[in-house]
Amino acid sequence: MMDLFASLSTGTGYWNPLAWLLATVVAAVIVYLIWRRGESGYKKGTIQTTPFISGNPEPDKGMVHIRASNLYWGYLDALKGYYDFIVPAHTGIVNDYVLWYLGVTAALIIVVVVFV
Amino acid sequence: MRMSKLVRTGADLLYPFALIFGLYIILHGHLTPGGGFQGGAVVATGAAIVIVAWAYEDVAGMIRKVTMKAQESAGLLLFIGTAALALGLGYAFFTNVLANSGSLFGLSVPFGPNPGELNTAGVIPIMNIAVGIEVWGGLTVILLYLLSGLNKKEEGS
Amino acid sequence: MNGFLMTNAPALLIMLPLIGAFATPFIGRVSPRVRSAWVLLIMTLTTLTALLLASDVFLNGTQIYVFGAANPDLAIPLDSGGIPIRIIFTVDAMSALMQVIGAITGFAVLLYSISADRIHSGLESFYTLFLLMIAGIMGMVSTGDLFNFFVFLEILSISSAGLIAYRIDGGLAVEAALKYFILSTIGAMVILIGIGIYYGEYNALNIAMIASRMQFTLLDQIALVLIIAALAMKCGSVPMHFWTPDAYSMAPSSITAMLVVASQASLYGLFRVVFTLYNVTLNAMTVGWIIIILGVLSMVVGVTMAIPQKNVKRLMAYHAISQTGYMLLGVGVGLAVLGNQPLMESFGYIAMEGGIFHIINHAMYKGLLFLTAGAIFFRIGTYNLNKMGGLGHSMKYTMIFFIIGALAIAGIPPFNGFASKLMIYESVFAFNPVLAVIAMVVSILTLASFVKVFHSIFMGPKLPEYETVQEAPVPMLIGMGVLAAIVILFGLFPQPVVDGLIAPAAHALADQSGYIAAVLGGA
Amino acid sequence: MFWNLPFIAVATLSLIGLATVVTKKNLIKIFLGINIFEAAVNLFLISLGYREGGIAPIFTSAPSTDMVMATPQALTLTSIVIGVATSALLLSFAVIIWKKYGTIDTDQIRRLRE
Repeated sequence: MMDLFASLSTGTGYWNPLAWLLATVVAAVIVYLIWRRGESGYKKGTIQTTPFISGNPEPDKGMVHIRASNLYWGYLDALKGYYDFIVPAHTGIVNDYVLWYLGVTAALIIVVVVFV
Repeated sequence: MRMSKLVRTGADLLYPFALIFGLYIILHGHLTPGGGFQGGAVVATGAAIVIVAWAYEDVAGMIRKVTMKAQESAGLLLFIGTAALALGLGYAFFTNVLANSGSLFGLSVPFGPNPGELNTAGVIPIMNIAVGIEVWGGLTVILLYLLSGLNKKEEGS
Repeated sequence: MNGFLMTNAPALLIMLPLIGAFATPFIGRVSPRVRSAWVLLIMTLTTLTALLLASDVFLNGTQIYVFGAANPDLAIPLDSGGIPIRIIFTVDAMSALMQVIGAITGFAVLLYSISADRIHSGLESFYTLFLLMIAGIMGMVSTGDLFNFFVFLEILSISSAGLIAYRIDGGLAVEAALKYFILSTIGAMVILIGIGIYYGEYNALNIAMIASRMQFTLLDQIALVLIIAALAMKCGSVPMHFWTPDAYSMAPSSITAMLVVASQASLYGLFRVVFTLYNVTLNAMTVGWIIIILGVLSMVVGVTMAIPQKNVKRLMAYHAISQTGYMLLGVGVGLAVLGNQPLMESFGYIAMEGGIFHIINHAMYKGLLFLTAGAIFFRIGTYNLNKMGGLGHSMKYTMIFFIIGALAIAGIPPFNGFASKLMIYESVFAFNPVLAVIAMVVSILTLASFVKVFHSIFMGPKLPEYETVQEAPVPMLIGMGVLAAIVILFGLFPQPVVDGLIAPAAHALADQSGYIAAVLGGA
Repeated sequence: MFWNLPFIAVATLSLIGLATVVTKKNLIKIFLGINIFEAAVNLFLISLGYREGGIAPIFTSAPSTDMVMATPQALTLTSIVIGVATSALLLSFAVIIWKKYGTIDTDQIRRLRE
């Protein structure tokens, strides 16, 4: 029977998931200890558990959630040049798809035949 | 969209001949050029002639999709069952168990001057018949589906 | 009985799904319940056969099965002049690994599908095609005959295309299937030209036979490119990936999970051609770098295209492209140093093991992710990320499975994606540090994009429109649970998996003479 | 030169077929292009199987050394059968696309993109 708990050897190093798991458990215990120190006497359904937004009324639930398109706006804006090129390349026209495939095949034939 | 009476009568007359010719090709697949696929295609052509000459609605009651689908599956099951028969008898998958067995289609090939023996192919005729049944059903179903859309707008699928 | 199973396992592996597929239309007439039981029975038997065969192969080495022979072990008929003329299945460790992947994923997907696809009509055809797909995958990964490979590839393509178009969806699914099928038909025909070239040159179709006669002439070079380009297209590597997001996003979710395995079967074909058919006769550096570049392009373009997507399945499909890049990268590095034994020992084998380990990991976690996406669609009826939110309140188990899948794909320990990615990083770093850095950056972007998906689907307050949403049905959860359990197990105990499954597969792939000897006898 | 004629025909037909697929926008024409390409591949296989002076492998009194393995013919037949299935599936896709989109122009069939 092989050793179930062996470390994963990667040629130049090794990694043991169980050691990592142990560290996670220790971290979880510490988190739990900190959490225990918090207020425990709150009651559900009272004003204690409603959101407090500087006294303003709580907005509609649908308004609070940040929708997917609004995430990573900065990232997409920073790489605008790249995305302006790559997104239109996916034209959705099947002729283009076939052309890409045949073009890559042709290019690879040239590469392989030249660099034998 | 029914065609003229001449065409319809011609199609009616041609249909049995297409059927018989196709079945001939299927049944003689192990002896003459052709076989299950070719014969099945010929039979399906007969169906195509009738569907084109008459309207799809006229033919739908005679050549039914459900029957043809069942026929397709039955042909495939017969094919794979014949192949699996060898496993049951202790040979490898697809082994020609009937060849040289002396029974159905399995006569031995005689040597020396002789008039020839036709039924020597073993399971091959059976597989030809299976493929013939399958292609007959399959191609007819395809034709029915493709031609059922003629002259019709928006049909739920 | 046991001996019968052992001997005939490779044939049973395609016979069972085929019989199941062709009998399904008849059995479906009885009642839907009987049909589900029948399909499940067939799939269970197939899975058990695959596991049995795999254990046999890993214990006793390569198995061959000769179709139509009196004795399934008789590869070369006595009167054929030393040429294996029959169709031969050659199941070595790599094939066995792929069979296990196909069988386990197929089984989990079927459990899920019986519950999820209940609402559709025409389920007889659905399960017929599903089982044909299983037969196609099994045949592709076990066959030792090139033309047979083409036939199973076409079976797989046709059944996949039918299944992609299954939910017509206002024509969108048909559009996706059409694009997939036009490309894959042309690809398959191009592969057939390559096979024809081999036949014309070497008068053989058997992989082992061609490999033993391989010269690497000009025609062989052209055939090599024709085949690897077509198979790279089929496994969705950039810049031939365009069909992938369309097909993956429009297919029913259960089928998408199977399409992942189907594209990995093409990947297997690519590796088989490069390593077994050519091995050291080709210019390993050039072809290795071609595969590496395809892999790097797939990784980068896949992940960057994934980030702005709004359809959750499209996003995951781009991630599938990106993860395929890792496999191509790992195995490409192994190929680039093939023939150089010291380098092979120091990092080549590890890179190949990482790439191959990533194949099985990817099938598991990507299958899991697609199934969670399908479960969410099953309950709320949309894939649009902009319309989702707050589902963590009502679909807790689905959320947990999603987290497991997302962390695994992003390479976070202790899930399986980390183990294979670590192997790829470290071995690729030894080969070329730049590639390793790119791989890590792609991994970070993957995590970023899944954080976005997780936030949009599950986080936030319970939205009013999803007030009545319930947890996914239990059979769907079981299907996801099977895959999630494997993800965690492989992550916690990576080394036994690598020792037991992956390393034999990698060595079997690199060992051309062993493959030839298994079929032709002698070395 | 003369014996290369089939292969020249194969190359020409392949190019015609692929050019049709790439340049034509009509789905039916694209399918015809695919069919032409398939025909080219089938012609390629069948020309590979030609051996000068060979005879069909049928049980006769002919010398068995001159008999030719029928493998390329079997491959071609299989390939034709697959081609029929392929064409049927593609055409049925075109029928549904026509019903749902009202067009078979590939420039219009691009609701899935990006």
